[in-house]
Amino acid sequence: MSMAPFLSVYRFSAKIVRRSKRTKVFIAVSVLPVILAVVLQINRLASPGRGLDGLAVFSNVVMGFCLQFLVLLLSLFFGTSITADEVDNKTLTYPATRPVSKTAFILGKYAASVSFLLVLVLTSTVVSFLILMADRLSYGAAWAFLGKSLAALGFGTICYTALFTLAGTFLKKSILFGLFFCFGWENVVQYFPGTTQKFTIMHYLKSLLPGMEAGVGGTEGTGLLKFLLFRQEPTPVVTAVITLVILTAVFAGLACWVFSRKEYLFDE
Amino acid sequence: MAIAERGYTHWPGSLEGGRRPWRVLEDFQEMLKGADKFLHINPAYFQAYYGSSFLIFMMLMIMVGSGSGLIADDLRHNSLPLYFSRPLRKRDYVGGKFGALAFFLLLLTLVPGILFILLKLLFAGSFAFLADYPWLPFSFIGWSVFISSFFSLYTLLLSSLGRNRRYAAILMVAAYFLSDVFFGIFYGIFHEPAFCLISVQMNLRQLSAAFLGAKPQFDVPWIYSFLVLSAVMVAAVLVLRRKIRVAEVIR
Amino acid sequence: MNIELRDVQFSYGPVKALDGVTLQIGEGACGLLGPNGAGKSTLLKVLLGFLRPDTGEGLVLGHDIRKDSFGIRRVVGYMPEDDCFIPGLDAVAFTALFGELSGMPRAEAMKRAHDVLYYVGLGEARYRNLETYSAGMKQRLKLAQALVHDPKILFLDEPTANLDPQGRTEILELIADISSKKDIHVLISSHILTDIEQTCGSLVILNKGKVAAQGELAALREVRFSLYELKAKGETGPFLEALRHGECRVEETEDGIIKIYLPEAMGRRDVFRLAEESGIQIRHFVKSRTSLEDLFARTVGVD
Amino acid sequence: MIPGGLAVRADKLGKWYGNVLGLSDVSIEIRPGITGLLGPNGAGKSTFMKLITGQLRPSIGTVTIDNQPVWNNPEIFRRVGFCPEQDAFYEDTTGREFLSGLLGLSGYSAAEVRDRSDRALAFVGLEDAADRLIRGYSRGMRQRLKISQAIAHEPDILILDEPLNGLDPLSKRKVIKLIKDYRTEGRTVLVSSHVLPEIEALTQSIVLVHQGKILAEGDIHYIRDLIDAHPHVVAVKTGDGRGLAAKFVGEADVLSVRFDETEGTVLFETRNRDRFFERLTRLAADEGLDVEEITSPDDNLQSVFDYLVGK
Repeated sequence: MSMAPFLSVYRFSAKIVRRSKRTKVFIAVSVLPVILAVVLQINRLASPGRGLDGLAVFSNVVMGFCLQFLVLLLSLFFGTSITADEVDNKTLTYPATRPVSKTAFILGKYAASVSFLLVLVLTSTVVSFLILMADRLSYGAAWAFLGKSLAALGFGTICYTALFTLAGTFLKKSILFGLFFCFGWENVVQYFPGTTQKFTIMHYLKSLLPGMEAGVGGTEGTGLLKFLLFRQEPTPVVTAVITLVILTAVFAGLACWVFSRKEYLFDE
Repeated sequence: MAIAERGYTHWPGSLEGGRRPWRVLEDFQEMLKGADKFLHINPAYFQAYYGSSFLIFMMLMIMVGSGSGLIADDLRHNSLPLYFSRPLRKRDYVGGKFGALAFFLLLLTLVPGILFILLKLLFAGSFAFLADYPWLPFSFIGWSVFISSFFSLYTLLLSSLGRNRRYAAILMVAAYFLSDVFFGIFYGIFHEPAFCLISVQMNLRQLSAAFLGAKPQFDVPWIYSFLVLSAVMVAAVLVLRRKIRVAEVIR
Repeated sequence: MNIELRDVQFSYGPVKALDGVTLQIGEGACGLLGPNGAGKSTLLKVLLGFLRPDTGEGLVLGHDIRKDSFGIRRVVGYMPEDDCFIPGLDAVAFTALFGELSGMPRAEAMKRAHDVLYYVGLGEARYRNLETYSAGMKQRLKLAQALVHDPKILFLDEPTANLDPQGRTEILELIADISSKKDIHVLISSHILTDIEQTCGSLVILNKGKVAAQGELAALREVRFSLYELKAKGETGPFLEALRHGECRVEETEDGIIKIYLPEAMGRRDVFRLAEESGIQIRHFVKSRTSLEDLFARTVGVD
Repeated sequence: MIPGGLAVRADKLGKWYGNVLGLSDVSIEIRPGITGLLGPNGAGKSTFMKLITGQLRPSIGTVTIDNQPVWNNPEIFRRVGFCPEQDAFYEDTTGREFLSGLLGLSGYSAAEVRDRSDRALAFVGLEDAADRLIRGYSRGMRQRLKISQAIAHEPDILILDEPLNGLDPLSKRKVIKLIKDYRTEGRTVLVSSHVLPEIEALTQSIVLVHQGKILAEGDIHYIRDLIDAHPHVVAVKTGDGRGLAAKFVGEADVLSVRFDETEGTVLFETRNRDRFFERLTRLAADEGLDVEEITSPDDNLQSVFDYLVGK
């Protein structure tokens, strides 16, 4: 397969993603961690006696907001939009009657969405890190943590978007499925003991982060079924990365497979 | 002093046949151990039910599933002119949509409450329960109505923001969890209970505790939570009045 | 007069959609013509009280459009232009819903829904989910919901859009039937000129928010004696050349119709003579009344 | 690439949705020139359009363009332009962005994309509005933009689904002219429409679809002539109707003569129009008859249609 169709889809959908009004709302949501960081930092500087550790605050923001909320939300909306928007708005006909294979179409749009989301999420994480750690930028361990956080957020975006792209290709109520999955399944099952937690993507993402002990980042979840808060039993990093890559490939591959086989009828 | 044998050791247990496939279920068994209190109905039971985040999550799913399209679908399919070419006011239209959603939400709130009371009366065989807690029916009815109204208006507000129900659904969940996540972060850092006022969920739980006579989780007067939630409802009404226009600017 | 408007103005922000519209519409069916964006839909919305005019006043069957929009909505059936339906309902439930919203008792609305659905030709399909309806069926459904509460006036916005030829004829026959026999007055906004020609007795032409012409259709289509339209079979080149040589003005339209403006000196016979000499057959020959399209192009001022 | 000469061919083509029939046993070849596709709603017109543009997979049979299958064969779309029926766009882009984005999907270089989108916009007369958001376009502009995206890559086969829907007469004239202008030699244009006079204004060559089958194809007059069992009626208005009638009753092709006293016309029923009109033209010129009007009440697509679908 030549790269040209893929790239042209990529360019085209990147423009449409940037143009959409809804995108602006999601950009606003992604800026929230930065605002949060500014507020907290001002507060910290104003009352130095309270001993708030910038790194602790940062890890709270990453775990509580970016990973368990922002990434899920953005991937869910942009992932399902890849096909559902074209079908709902009946615009699928235009790309479908161009010399672009359906695989290239899905992968191009997927890549456009993912790269846009990565820019959003990673930029806002890095900026909040810089703000919160402004006074201790030489602290090496902090940079290591930042690196691992970015990896977790990045893999999360890539993997979840692939999953929801797949969901969008064949589920009519893909959003409902996605919300159940994100805030019902992922948010709860990741705290289950033993093997069960390995059935969530979040488990592998958290395995990328260092020393996640019981409850860190947990209490600011939904608080749902609190008695279930058991400790995480991390998977080795290499295994986690391999699992995430495989999952992403499987989801994206299935999405392409479903999309090139399915006929999309607009309700006429 | 005993010296442990080094190297290979025997295993003292006995084998019971392969059970590996059921490992997952075993995990669940562990979790459900709290369920034996199930039929122990008393005010605390009501407090637990109405204040549980599980109930709120289920309500949220109903809102996403059947509420997100209420107005967004009408906007998408241009049905508003059909409604308003009838002798119908905006408030009739909104009222109808509100009623439809509130009905489903009351199924989750009011109906179980009534069932609990009936079960209790049935098993106890006397009305002593009601005599002991005469305020209880009023409390849970009042609370059911309040929370259902709040969520209905909240849903209608977000559903009227666009023609896309998926977008409305995402917004509904996003706004809800966002407020909660923010609360979690701020509270986790500052340990200041007043932050519970920024979380929709915490406000609801504070208020449910106040309605059902339990001790609120945070030491913040319930009236503030009430004011915050009421403000959201008022804002919803104002936005709905602006958003539901019969005639749009034609191309 | 059923509808009277005096100097009605309406603007969307800086855009003047209606600019001093004064008109009277009487009995029977009246056509509302005009290019897209001339203000037809806005006019209907003003008449329904959806939009409040900036200045001017109007009456619909004696109800003031500013003060009594509820009174209007009780006696008016409105068929909007856009595709509209409620997903998940079947046609009976849909139609009955709008009957109820108009104030009919539930059982009556249900009964009535079946009747009007049969009337518009959806009898067989009335229990099907609306999402499976074709564009033409949705069009009929919109007409059904406009009729369900037995209105005195119907406002139809592009009633034949999306219909196939048979469906179009049927709907036009229905409209003609309603307006001539059932004592319901009809205001049809359309840009398919032949629709208006077939159904309407009177006509209002709007252009750029102003009334460009109004009156009885017959009076508006004045007769021009010297203009003929013909269709010919054979090699028409020499024939047209001969006509031009005889100082006729000749026009050919896209659909193969030849228009001839005969000078005083020439008669019909000369046309046939030239045709025979050029070896072609004349298969269609009519004295042209000003067609609605010409009238339209003339009043709207573009061609 | 050699322009022109590509045929769209369907062979025993059938399509079902579940157990609902969409199209059944259609074999047809659409050749260069303009072809009109006609049929009532639900007849299978839309299904056919979607099958030949690869949006649906045939349940049975094949559909090919230039002998290549269409389903999941994106390469074919270098030579096919499609203008869909639905009024759908990426509303938040400008006309130019929409067009150049789609041209990009066709694989042109940046310079060529710019060049072609400029030309296509000029062709449909949207140069001035090209940098406005599509959201703010009028119906006519939207329709013309749709057509421009179908022709921007200069396809050999242009397929237009209801291109005149929802347009006022003036915009309609513009679009008809556009379509006719595009029909340069050798190109294939397929147009569907509900409104018969529109098709008549565009082409004489039609395909009639009904109940999922092709009912007739060919020249509208040719089709008309084929229907022998259904003679033609010609109405002639003249001062001396009976005198005219007397000249025709001896002719073998005239089946009946009727007089309409109120209209002052004579209605001839004939089996052979060529002979009839030839004679009529001669009589009107030579023999002192004052023929005021000649009309054929059923010489239009509507009557062909009514007749064939058995109304």
